[in-house]
Amino acid sequence: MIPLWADILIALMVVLGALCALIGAIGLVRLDDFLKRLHAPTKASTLGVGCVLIASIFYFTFLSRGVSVHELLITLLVFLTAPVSAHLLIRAALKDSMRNDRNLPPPPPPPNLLPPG
Amino acid sequence: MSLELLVALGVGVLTACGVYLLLRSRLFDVVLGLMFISYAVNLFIFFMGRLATGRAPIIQNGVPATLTSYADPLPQALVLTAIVISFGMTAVLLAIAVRGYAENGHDHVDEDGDRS
Amino acid sequence: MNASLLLWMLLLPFAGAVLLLLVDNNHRRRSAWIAGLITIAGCVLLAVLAAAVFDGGMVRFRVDWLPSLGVAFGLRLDGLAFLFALLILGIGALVVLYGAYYLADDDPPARFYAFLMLFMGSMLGVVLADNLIVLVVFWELTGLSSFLLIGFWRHREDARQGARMALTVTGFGGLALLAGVLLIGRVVGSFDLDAVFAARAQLQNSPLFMPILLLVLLGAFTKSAQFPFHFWLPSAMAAPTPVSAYLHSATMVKAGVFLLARLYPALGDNDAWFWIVSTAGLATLLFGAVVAIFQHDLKGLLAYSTISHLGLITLLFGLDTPLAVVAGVFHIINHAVFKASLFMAAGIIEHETGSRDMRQLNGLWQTMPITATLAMVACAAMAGVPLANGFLSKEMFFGEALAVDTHRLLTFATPIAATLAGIAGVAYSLRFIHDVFFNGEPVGLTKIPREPPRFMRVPVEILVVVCLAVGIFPAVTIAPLLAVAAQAALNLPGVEKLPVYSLAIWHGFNFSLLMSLIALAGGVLLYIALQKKINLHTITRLPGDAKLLFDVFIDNLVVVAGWITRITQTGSLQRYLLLILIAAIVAGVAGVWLAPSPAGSTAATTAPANMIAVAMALIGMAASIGAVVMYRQRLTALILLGATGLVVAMTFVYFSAPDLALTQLLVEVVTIIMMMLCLKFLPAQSAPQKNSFRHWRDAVVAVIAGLGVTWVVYQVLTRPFNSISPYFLRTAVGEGGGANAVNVIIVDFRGLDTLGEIAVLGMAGLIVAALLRNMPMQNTKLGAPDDAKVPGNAHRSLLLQIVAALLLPLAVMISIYFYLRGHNLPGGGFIAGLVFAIVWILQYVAIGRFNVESRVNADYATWIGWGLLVAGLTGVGSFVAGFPFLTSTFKYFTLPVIGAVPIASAMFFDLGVYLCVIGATMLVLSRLARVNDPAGQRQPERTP
Amino acid sequence: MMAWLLKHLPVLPIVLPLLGAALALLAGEKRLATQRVIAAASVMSLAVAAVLAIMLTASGQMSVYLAGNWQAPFGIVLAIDKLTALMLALTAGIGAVVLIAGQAKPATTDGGQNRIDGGTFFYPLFLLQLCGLNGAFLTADLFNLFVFFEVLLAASYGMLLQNADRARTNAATHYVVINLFGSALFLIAVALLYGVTGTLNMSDLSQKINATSGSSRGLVMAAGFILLLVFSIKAALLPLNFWLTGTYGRALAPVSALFALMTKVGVVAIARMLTLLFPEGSAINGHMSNVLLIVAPLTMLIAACGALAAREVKVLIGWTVMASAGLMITAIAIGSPMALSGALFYMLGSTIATALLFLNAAAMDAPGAVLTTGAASKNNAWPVIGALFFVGAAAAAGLPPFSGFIGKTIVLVGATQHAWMTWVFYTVLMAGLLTIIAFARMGSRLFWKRDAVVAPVYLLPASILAAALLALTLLAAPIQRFTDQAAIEMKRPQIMTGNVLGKLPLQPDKKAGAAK
Amino acid sequence: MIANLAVPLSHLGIWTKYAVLFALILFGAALLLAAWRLFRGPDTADRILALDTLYVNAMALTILLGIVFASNVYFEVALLIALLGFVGTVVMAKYLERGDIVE
Amino acid sequence: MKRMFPQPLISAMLLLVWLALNNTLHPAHLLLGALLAVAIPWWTSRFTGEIKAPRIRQPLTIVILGLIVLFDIVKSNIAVARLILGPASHINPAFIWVPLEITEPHAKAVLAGIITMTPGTVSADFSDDGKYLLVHALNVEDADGMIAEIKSRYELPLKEIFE
Ligand code: NA
Ligand code: NA
Repeated sequence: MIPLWADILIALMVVLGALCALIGAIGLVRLDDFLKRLHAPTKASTLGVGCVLIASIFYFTFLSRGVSVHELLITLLVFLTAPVSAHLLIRAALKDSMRNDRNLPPPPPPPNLLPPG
Repeated sequence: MSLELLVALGVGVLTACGVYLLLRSRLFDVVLGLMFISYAVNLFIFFMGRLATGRAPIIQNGVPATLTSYADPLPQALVLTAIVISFGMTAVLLAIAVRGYAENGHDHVDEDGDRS
Repeated sequence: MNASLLLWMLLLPFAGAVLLLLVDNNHRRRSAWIAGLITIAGCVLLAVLAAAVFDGGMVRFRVDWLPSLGVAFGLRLDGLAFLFALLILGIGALVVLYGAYYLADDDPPARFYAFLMLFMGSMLGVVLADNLIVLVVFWELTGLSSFLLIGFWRHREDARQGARMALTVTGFGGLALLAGVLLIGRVVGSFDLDAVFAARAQLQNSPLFMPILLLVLLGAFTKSAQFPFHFWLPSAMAAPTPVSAYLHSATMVKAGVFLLARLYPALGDNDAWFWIVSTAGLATLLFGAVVAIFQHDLKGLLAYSTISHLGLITLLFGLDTPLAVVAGVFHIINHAVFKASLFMAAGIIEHETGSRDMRQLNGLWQTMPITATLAMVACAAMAGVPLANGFLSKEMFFGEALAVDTHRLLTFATPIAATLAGIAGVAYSLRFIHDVFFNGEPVGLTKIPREPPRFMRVPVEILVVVCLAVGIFPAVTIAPLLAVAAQAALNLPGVEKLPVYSLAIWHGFNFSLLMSLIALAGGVLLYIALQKKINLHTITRLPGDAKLLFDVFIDNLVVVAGWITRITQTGSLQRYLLLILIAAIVAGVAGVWLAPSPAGSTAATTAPANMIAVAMALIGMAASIGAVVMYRQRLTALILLGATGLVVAMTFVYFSAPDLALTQLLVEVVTIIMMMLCLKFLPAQSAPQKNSFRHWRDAVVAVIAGLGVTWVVYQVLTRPFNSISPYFLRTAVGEGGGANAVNVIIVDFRGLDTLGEIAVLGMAGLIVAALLRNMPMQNTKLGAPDDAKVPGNAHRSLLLQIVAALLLPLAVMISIYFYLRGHNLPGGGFIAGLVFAIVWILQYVAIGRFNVESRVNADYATWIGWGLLVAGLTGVGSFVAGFPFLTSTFKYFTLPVIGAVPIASAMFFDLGVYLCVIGATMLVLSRLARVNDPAGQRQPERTP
Repeated sequence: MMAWLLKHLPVLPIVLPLLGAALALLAGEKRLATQRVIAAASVMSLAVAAVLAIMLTASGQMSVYLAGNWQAPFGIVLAIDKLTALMLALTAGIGAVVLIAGQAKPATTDGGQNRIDGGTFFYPLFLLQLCGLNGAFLTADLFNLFVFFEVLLAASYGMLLQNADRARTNAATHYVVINLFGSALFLIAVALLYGVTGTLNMSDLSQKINATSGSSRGLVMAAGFILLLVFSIKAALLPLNFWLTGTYGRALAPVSALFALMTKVGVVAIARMLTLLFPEGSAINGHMSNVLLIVAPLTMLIAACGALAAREVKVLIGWTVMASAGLMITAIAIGSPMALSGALFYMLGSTIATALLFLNAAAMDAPGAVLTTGAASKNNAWPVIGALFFVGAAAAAGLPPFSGFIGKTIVLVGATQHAWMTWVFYTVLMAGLLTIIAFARMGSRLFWKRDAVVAPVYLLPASILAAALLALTLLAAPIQRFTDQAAIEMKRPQIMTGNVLGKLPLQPDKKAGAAK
Repeated sequence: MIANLAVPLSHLGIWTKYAVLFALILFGAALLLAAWRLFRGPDTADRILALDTLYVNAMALTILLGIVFASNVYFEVALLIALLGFVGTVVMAKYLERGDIVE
Repeated sequence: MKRMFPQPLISAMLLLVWLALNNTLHPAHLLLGALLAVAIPWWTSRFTGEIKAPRIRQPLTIVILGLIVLFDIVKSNIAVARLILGPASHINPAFIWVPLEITEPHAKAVLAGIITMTPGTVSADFSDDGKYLLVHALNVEDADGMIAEIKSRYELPLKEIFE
């Protein structure tokens, strides 16, 4: 039987995770250009996943009376990959925007290439 | 609305989408259509074993080995086979699409489709 | 003894044909000798067997052929068969001799004689057959071999056409005959002639009698060129003359009347037979005789004459009296003899003058007196002049024509028509003589006419002698033969007597003699009148040429056939698919509709849909409909496809199918990667389809299909279920050695499915690899790179490289994890293999194809080979223990510290799956990746 | 050894070519000679297995095999009855001939290959094609039938695309798309049958289908009709025949020859449907037979029209393949033992004849094979090719002395007691006549109108086939006895059902680790 | 009805039980919103981002369902969703950027 | 040694991953995991190419950095949630170039990752010469302050760890 504190903790994490996911999704819908939108899900959702994973760790640890840690693997994977996704998406969006005359703000050139002064 | 009707509608929509795309004139679109049809067919096979929620057919000690405790494993095995086969055949068709485009200069499904 | 001789007699010509085909074509003499010896050997055999036949007996051979059909390969040599065999072999021998001189240097003699032997054998088969099916077999063979013979001068258009026409018409008749024979078989229960004869009453009382009669007569009439099926015969004159002499006197065309004679005992002697056969005969008799007069081609004249005489014989069989049958048989013999000699004479004339046109041929009496004499005697026989054999049978015919008294109309019509035909017959015979041998000087001949080589004339001489011998001394020469033949034709048992007939030349002055005289005198007058009134040479074309009608018919048939073909073969894949779809919808609806009680009550066990299920369903439907709406933007469609696939995977999750969810996710991503690899090559946008009717039509079909599937799924889901599946759940752990029932089914219960499945996957890899080799690249968009493809390394993402390199060992670990535990928990070789392949292809994406393939052995086809081998050998391994293929076994090995380690044969099988999946997937992906670089020669790029 | 062979006989025709394919793949593309040896060994062992199967079944036995040692209906069962044995023999025979033909010099200009079998992965695909065909003939499980259909189809895609060029790629486009959609329908039908009856073994299905009632009957019938549709596509029945001529006409000749077997898979599947899955007496059987009795004779007629209108010889042969399928299915729909027997007899002859014609067609218009005049007149194969065409055409058109005539006759005799006799007679004979005309026109145009000097290509395999055609006539008595018995066996599905469902797995300590 | 999962939830604590049902509704809403962006675009990059979000949320949902069904077997599904969502996004982004994914 | 353990860090990670995957510390799995952890890098290491395996100097700093990042994630998530749910006009996004001192590729990668994971910023790209990191920030009020914070809060510990 799951102790009450764990029950509450799990419940909290579950709701928190879902809220994060929802906020990320709202951002995805509400924000008005791609670069802004990108911020919302890449992390809100990631955090949401983290919360649910914590809930899962606790839940299965108590359910099976053994430590459940494989959820950490997913966390590892998410943290490993999410930055790359975002990074590649920005590159793609900028290139696509350039190609199709869309309205994303182009990034400035790197400072070392700026004319001196 | 019952769950049964919902999933039946889902399979139907997938079928309709697949069929519509299947009837397009470009091979790539036809491949897309076949993908949708294959989704529909896989779900169709799957649902022939009826709906079971939270009862994965992983045998556990002390649980009676009946279809009320576990989902029907057989359609699942059939779907696996079907998925793999349609995966392989999609690859073949895509390669044909590429080759056909290289040979014909267009990707119409008929040899002189772009002429008519 | 006799029986096997009979078989040999039949087989000899076929053996000869084979022998001849092996002979070099350049040796005319050798070919002729082989053919001649074969034919003479046949004659000898026939002579040996003659005794038995003339004793009133019958020689038979019988061996089982199609037992359950009641078809024995039966031969019989009765009187009728003997007569025909004699004609076939005797005249055959003369034709062989004649042909040796007739053939030109550039005619391949071996082929000619081989075809001739083939035909001779087939003809013998027809007359010797003791079983109707066997008869039909040889009947069709005569058609085939005559096709070859008529078309022997294949460079000539008229020969080709004549051959085709003969084959078509007689083939048609042959099929009709087959149908008739099969119906006889149905009524009688046997195809044996004896049984058929015995079942005469049963046959004639059967409701099927009329169809049987019509079908059989169709066969006979087409073969014997009865009006209106006569037109193939004149066209067949394009054949070399020895062929004409053989086919159109003694053999091919006689097959039809032989059939009449053969089946007369079973089908004859009734009103239907009388009316149909005699009418056809009468019409043919008159028609052929009249048309013959107006021919300019010597062989054309003989051809129409043949038609006319065949009509005569047919009419005799149609008159339906025993005496008429005797007369018919008699005329068969006589016609064969004089017509063969006439054809040969015509051939000699052609051979020596280079022409057959009577408008050119004149006055040959001067240069070819011997030939002329022979031809004149034969013509006399044809015209029915006394002292020639033709006179005797014609007399008998006139007598029988007068004896028709059963039917009021024919009582008068028959003798009149017979006389008219006689007049015409005399006229064309006279024309043959007068127009060729007299009538002035030759016109425009290419050769100077002279007598033929000595031995070329011998066959004609022999035949003419026979004509005269029979004509003058019938009782001595022909009587016994005619007796046995007629007896057989009437199927009279030995004791029963033939009707009384006399073979004398002089019967006293009677009506038939009067008719003969009228015919002779009338014919002479007619010919003179025609030459005086309308110079026969000026007639260019006869009206109503049936040959032209036939051509038009065949041409139209081809046009109609082409039209039908184009309707079913539009060449449009979209139409084909639409057709299949409609057929499928119809099939489904029909099934439900035809069932005794469609759409009945269902024992619904429904659960309400909840929020998350509805949301998922909405997303899936929206994504798929979105893909349809935006399908022309291919990348967008792919993204939406990806979303749909995710929903499908989630459906599997929700409804307790983790293995399926895993597989679905993996397959979908790999598929999308494949499609993207193609998209670099194909247009990024689909060309618009402007036809809005099509869109609507397709949409309607799609909606109907969707509704149908929805209905079926709902029907099934809401009814109770009994399945074999509990067995798998019960035995998975105990006997299958795994807790994951799905995996146990895949590698054990239905391991054979999986074996086939990986074979398919492996082949897919091989096919893709094969197809993307040696591609023509000039048509593709890669020919003109767009601005998106900037060369250089700047595009490489450092981040991606590092993460991909890190993910690789991680995912390989996960892959092995999936592989090892698949038997007990979700996973297995397929899933493991795809995980492996995906991170591998990720390396391609991260560091480029060259960098990957230069670092590892990328011979993926070998992986497939190993996979199939390992899986197959695992299955075979159970043979060792004496168990069937793929029988699984598992053992726990107890190791120190580690404890019990399970080793299951299923794991080896799954290893095969694993290897095959990796090999196939990587092969597909890597080959699609190198499409723009088919040779794989791109230079390495430095990584930043 | 013999006992061992007989014990595992049903699985050998599947496993041997599969392992052969794996080994050929491992031998590597460069080692063509090794691949040839492997393929020859596989095909030879297949022939041995086929002969054993014929002998075994001729002695009145049926061989049932529980793959994985699982009892029916739970596991997959393979069964050799007489029909299967016949098909195994036909497959092995055609396979052997294709093997010989595959080693020929190319009959096409393209590819720059030295040999036909030097194409890409020729032997692995060829062997897997045989594996798929044999599997489809052997299996007694409906879903397993689907799998082997896919194996043989996948292999056929690969074979069609050997030495791919524009024409073959375009033919493959249609062929593959249509077959993929057909496979989807197949799956739907099988799944629906499972959803209603809960089983997949054909014998078990047959029993459970009989037991269905009420509205379930409608679902079963819908599934049955869709299944029939799928098999009709494979058998190229009207109006689903459009894929055939393009595909068969464009493949490499040995491949086309192999494809002569492909429609037969559809035919055999339909035969199994009408005799095992929905045997005589069930309502659905009557409906299906009626539909087929309309469609199949029409197929014959239309195919004969197509043959008449064909301008290319390969297209003509494609149409005759279709016509022959029409005849066989007509016979199956008639359903009398005699008609079934005739259909089987006819199948042997027509398959061999069409294979012969395909090889021959390639030999005659082989531009790469045309010799320069003068030097080669001694070696000119043209007359032989003409003779072989004549033999093949006569056989395909159902003219004696070749077996097509016998088969057709047996079918017609089998039809004499049937209510639709007139219609069947009319269509069969009309189609036969049109085919004769078509072949006569084509043959006289090809061989009489022109003379060519060509090198001998495919003469050996084609001659073997011609000899086989003649042998079918001469040995008609024993062969027909066999097909008769096969037909009787088919008409008594309870024999198959009893054998399949009654076969018990090997018991003693079957599972070594069962006690855990 | 909207939260009737047709499975027994007795294995969950009382807090968790309602939290889970609430969370499922939130996730459903999140998924629908992401799907809206997927549908709406406007740029291809937006759609890829939306798909990526769908994947991430589906992964969380899978873990949640694992809790609901009290079953460990969905963990690997979540693991693979994580991996494959990444691969899919990488591939699509690369295609969008370069017009080619393997160079 | 180098040939047997081409990537010792990876091997260690793999062993941990194996144990986590199986949720166990059973000796059988320890052994199997160790075997795989050695075997897999033996094959996979060949893909890494010119990017050399990193050498970790101060393992403790990793833990500290990890905690900092975790805290930052939670903290800034709340800020971003407010931005998302609040009125859109408050948002003032911008691209910022962050000059880099670290050169080790893994360190740069981790930095880019951390910047992305902490809400409000996404690392977009490296400059061609690898000396700058392009960051897109959702709401920039003080660009220089932001650069300084990134450098001190994340880059410095990374420099200690990797270089
Ligand atoms: Na004249
Ligand atoms: Na097994």
